[in-house]
Amino acid sequence: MSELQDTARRLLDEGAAQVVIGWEAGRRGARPAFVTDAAGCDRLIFDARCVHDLATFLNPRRSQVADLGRAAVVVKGCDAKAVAGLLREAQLARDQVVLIGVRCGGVAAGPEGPEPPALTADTVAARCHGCDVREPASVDVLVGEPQPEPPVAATLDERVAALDALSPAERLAFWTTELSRCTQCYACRQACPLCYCERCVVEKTEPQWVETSPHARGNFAWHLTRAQHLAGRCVGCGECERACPVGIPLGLINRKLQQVVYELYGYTVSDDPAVPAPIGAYAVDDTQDFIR
Amino acid sequence: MSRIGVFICHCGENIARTVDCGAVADALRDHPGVTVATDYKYMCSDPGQQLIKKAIEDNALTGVVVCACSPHMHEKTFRRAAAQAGLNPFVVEMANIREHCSWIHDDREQATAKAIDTARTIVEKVKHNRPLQTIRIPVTRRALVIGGGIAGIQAALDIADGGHEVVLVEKDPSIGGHMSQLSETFPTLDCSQCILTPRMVEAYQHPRIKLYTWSEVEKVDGYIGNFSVTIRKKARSVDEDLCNGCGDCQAACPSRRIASEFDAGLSRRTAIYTPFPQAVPNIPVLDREHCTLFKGRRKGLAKDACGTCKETCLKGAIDYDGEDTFVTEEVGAIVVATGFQLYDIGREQPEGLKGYGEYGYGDVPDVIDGLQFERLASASGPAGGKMRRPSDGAEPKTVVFVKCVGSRDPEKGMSYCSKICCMYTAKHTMLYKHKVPDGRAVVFYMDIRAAGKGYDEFSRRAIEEDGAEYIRGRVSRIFRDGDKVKVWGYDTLSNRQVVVDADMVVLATAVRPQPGIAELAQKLSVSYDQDGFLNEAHPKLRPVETNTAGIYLAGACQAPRDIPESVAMAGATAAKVLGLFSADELERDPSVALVNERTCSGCFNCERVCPYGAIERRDVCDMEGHVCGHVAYVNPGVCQGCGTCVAVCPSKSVELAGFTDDQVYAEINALAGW
Amino acid sequence: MNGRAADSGHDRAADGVATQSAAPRRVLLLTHDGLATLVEELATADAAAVAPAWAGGAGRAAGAPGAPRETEYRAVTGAAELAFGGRLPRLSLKQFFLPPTEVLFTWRRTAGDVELTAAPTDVPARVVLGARPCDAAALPIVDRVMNWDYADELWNARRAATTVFSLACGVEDESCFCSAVFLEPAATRGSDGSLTPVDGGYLVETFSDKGEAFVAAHADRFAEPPAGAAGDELRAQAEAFRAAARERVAANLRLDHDRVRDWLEHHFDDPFWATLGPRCNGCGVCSSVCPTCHCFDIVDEPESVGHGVRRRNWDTCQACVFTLHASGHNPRADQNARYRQRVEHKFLVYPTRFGDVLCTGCGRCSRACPTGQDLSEVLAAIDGLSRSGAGPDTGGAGRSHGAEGAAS
Amino acid sequence: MSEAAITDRDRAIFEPRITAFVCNWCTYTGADLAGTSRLPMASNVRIIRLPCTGRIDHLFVVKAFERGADGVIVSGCHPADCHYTAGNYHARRRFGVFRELLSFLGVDPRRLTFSWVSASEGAKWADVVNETVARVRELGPFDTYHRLADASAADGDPFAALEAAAPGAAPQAAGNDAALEATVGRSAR
Repeated sequence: MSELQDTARRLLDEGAAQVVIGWEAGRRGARPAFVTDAAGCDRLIFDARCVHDLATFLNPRRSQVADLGRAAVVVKGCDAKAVAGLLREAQLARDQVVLIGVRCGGVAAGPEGPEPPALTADTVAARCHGCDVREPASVDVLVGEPQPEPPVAATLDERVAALDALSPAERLAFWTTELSRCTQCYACRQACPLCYCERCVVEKTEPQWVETSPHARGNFAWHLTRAQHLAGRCVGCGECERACPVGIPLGLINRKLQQVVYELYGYTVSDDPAVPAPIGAYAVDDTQDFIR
Repeated sequence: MSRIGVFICHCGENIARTVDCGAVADALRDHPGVTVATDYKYMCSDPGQQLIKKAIEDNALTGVVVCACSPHMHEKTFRRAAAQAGLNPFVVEMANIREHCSWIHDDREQATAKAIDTARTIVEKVKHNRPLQTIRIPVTRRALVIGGGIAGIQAALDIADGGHEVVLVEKDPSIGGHMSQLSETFPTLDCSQCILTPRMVEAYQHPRIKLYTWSEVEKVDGYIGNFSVTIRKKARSVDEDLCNGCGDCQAACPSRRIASEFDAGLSRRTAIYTPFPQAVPNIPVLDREHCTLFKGRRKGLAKDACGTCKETCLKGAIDYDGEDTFVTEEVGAIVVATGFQLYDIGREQPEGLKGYGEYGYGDVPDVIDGLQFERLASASGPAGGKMRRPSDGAEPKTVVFVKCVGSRDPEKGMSYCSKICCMYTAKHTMLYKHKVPDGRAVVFYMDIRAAGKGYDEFSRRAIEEDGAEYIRGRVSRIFRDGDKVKVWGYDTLSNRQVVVDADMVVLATAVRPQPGIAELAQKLSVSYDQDGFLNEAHPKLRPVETNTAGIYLAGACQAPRDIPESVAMAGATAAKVLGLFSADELERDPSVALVNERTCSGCFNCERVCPYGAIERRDVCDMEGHVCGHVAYVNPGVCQGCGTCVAVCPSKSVELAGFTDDQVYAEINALAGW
Repeated sequence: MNGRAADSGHDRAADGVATQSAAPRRVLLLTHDGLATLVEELATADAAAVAPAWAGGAGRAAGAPGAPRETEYRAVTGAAELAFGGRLPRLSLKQFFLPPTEVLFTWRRTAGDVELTAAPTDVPARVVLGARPCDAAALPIVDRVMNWDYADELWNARRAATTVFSLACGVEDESCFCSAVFLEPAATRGSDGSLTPVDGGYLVETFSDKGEAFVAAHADRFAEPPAGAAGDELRAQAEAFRAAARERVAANLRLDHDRVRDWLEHHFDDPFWATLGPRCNGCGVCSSVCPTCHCFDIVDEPESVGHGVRRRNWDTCQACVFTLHASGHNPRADQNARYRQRVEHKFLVYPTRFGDVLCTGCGRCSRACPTGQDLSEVLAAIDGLSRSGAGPDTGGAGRSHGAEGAAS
Repeated sequence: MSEAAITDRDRAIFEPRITAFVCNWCTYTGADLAGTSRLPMASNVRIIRLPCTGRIDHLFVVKAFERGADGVIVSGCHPADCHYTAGNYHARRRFGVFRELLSFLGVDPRRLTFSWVSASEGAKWADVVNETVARVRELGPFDTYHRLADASAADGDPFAALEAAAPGAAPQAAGNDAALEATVGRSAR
């Protein structure tokens, strides 16, 4: 902890950054913090409650964050993947940001609680299962002790498999029920580190491809589009699902697409910006057994 | 408010037989935004077109839908007609109710229903069609040709003769390329230099050809019609204007032990040199790598170690202090004719190739490659055209020729066929037998590929008249054995091992693209295949064009090519270039992509997928003028209108004119509740 | 003005004294069994019953690990679904009066003419059982907006058709602050009747004709409370429950509304706002879950050529596009301005016009915020700033970001 | 409400509606050839012409279903034949993913046909059309999707939903609890 705070303090003192984006303990639990002075660094924490993907705040369109000046951001492995995504897609230049990597032993499902919960198969976030970047590379500073493997959670894959086992009609019924609750508040989009568009496609009115009315038809169009746009980009941080006020299991859709791009194109989202995304690239011998 | 005219064609009976055209007209008349809907026997006929023109004028139509045959058949016709009536041709669309309806359905009711749907769909589309103007791009009517081999020379001459200036860039001291090294050419056995030299001189003296030898392309900016090319003129150390090519400097130069590139290492040259007597231009270059003076300077000697050539030169043309210089040329088209190199199969192998150490090439002096044999056989060659082997200058009595060395060998070499080896090996055996009538010419081959006019006859002649011994099989090992070169091979026809005690071995090594081709391709944003050959735009229909508009391919940079093919390609590229230069402006179909810079997020998915490199990055500046972001810009001169960028734009900030989201949405919407 | 009718005289006095529960017209007893039967018979009858029920959803419905399952208001068909005494429902009652999306009218174009069909306003009678007092209280607060310069038929029709019985609240957690916005855990504002847990069931009180009518229509399910000591005992239990809750919530937040309003009025450009915006995702979850946020968007959706539907959908001032002009100019340029808008609308703009606040202290926005923005914390900070009389140059300026820093 | 329930509707009167998105250079021309060769085929397909499969957005498919299509065809040039050299390769990747996504959300992939039909394959186009029509006829109308908007004519208002008793309306929200315990198991994170 003090290592993290000292690093933050040093970066601010040296002027390497004007704001450190990390986590603090709020009344209801951990939450993002924006520290602009050395004193404030004491507030910085990192524990199992620090679930937020802070890469979200690097979206160049978040001017209220940019106004704070050059940022140093604390990143877990999954956050580092999101940063790589922003670099890959020219939303950020590497020299614009200082990355403080934290060694991560997994986080809880949510930030709530006065104390970090002990990580068990029941409390650990599903996204931590099979995490391949527990120690973010390509950061400027790496802090914290090496962490143990997180406990094996109820894996998303099992739940995806359960849905795959249903008939299309059953899946349609399942998702109709889930998506009927959607109010198209777009909290999922706003919480996503890679949904950075200047103008989201749902906000394009000529023509209005995606109906903004939260009836099941509009909701299907929205969630199909959100997922398709994230295919091969989603880092699986799970923020969309956590942000959803009506509990739609978006993680299932994202996980499914992660499986698909891996099975079809052998691609897994990398924290190396040099690795190109699968959509926008192609191989002459790509699978096409679905094409007649 | 749209005022659309719908014109239903009977196409005689072709449509009317199965589609109730009257019913279609009635249905469309009630469709929102339709002002007139009429049917007629032959819309494409003159009266039919008159009918449409009159309707446009009488009703001030804002759009026209012709329900008839395929747009591929008559779209141009009707757009032209509409234009004559003062309507923008791009608000005219066709609904295909013949090929896609009347000709494939018998049920009149179903066919008519489908025809109505199709018409409605297109009407809805046309409501969103915008008038478009043909794109005109100014064209700089000058061409750049990269590479001064036979292909480059031919392309340059054809374009220059066509009346346009050509900039010809050659990396070597002289133009001529590989062809100048050859002794005779198949299938006619005429002297290579005799036919090439005049062309070289013609190019050199041509009033419209600007020649840069000892130069390379450094940078290429711009796009079709408007390229700006930076050329690096390597320091020649000899003033091209002062030098008269007397050759005194070469005679005087003390360092004389440098392997001659022109003679493929079989002879020696001086440090200041012209590669060969007929060099064009006949102006030497100073090889600073091997020059005593420059070696000294590199060592940091206080005083120059040599200076003989400068002292010798009466014209004072020698300049030791000249550096590389850069010139920029504005051109409208580029022909790439960088040619090939032979696969150097020696032990040292770059880029992870395995090579063929077992063939002793590079170790055994009497094991040579095809180009070296050309020099041996050439009258202007190191042996004056007499058949002498490199090691001891003795006349080889038995010569083994091995074909497909490195070709058609995915394991160790190239998977492709180098194409020219069958013919030149046959030629080699003939040249040899003509010089050494009592000698043996033994050829190891996999297949004999002699397609081409007079080619098979030629190779048969080598076997039947000149008595070359062809053995079908591979060679496993070649090694020195006393003053002999032992060749272990296998005859797969008689299924036995063959051992030949040869005096000399000639390897037909694979044809490969020039080194540095990848770098050049990147400068030109032209794609290349896994072997490094540059990609043509379409293997059948656009064989000499590339995906970058305005850049064309001639000769062996695209694939192994022999002389006639290279010359033919050169002529083809010239025809393309002259076509492009036939007007000051290039006209292009206006259905190109356009970026909405206000909503573009600058993720550049479009850039990643554009097959034509039409996407450029543009800075966005804040009010103080500081760059605060980047957006995509589509160069309308380069865009071909495929729309792939539109589909990958997450925020739908790219539109493709003629197929906008509005138009497609309207079409889909029109199908609701059919 | 059906809507207003439901607000049976509970408008808080302008003097800023917290609204107390009104005197009940009738006091009855509803046993657990009675409730179960009532729910079932309502389900079979035309009048549907909405009540807090265990939330559906495969997503992160369960909230924090180990936390009790979330609940939602929904039409219930059996007692098993009831989640009385469960957590605060995910969304407020708002959705039953201002649905996330609703049809305003459909249009169909016939040769030369356009035919409009307005959405029906004949809403069938319905009852809400066990509404949280903070949700019930939101209805009369929004009534004012919906009947201010224009009477919103759809809202009013749903209000008129609905009888609301609230359930005395035991207080959810530290984010509750109803007592700081003129309410209390057992507030009866906006309720036609109320339920308060007692041994064996609920003490039922009615406050309006609708409430009266409902208990009359289902008289068999309600019993007169026992006379004498037993009855007093029940009343005592109810009062004890209310008192305990009142005490629990009072600790969470105290506000001087006049001072807060004054500070907001004079600190539009205060640096304080720049300490809140950076954390905000601009997702508007706060508005979605808020019982009093009522902004909507109107869209036309084509169904085919010449045929379509005009709909009204929830909107939020937290979204960038909410104020984006066609020109590209956006008067609320960043999240600082947008978060300020939310606070000012609730605690300055609405109060100035209606002498009240646009907030019932349910705390949903604090609980639902993915980035831990905490309204009660922000209000406390503003209260502190107003107390310290901090001018625009202090109060969080250049200090550590986040309300805490600003408040310290 | 399951699709099976709906497809009980008498198939004899069900004529599938298929929307086809095809590229201009190969499939559209192939369809022209089918015409000039007078190859009879089902009349249930409506063609929308685009320059290249690379231009075809997943939203086209979604909108087609929204507007009443029972099936969709996406067809273009064979690999290496693309008029624009790579548009079909990019489309192949995007639709490779989107097909899986649709299927995961419950759209039966048999309602989608992807095909390469070259300008010389008029007969193949006829086959693609006839097979797709037959397959979709077998699956029945896609009313479950077409009705999604009415489904929440409920408008998120459970009362209305009770009346409409339409699929997906809020009252069924509890439904997924059961569905979930049964299928997806543990409560999600």
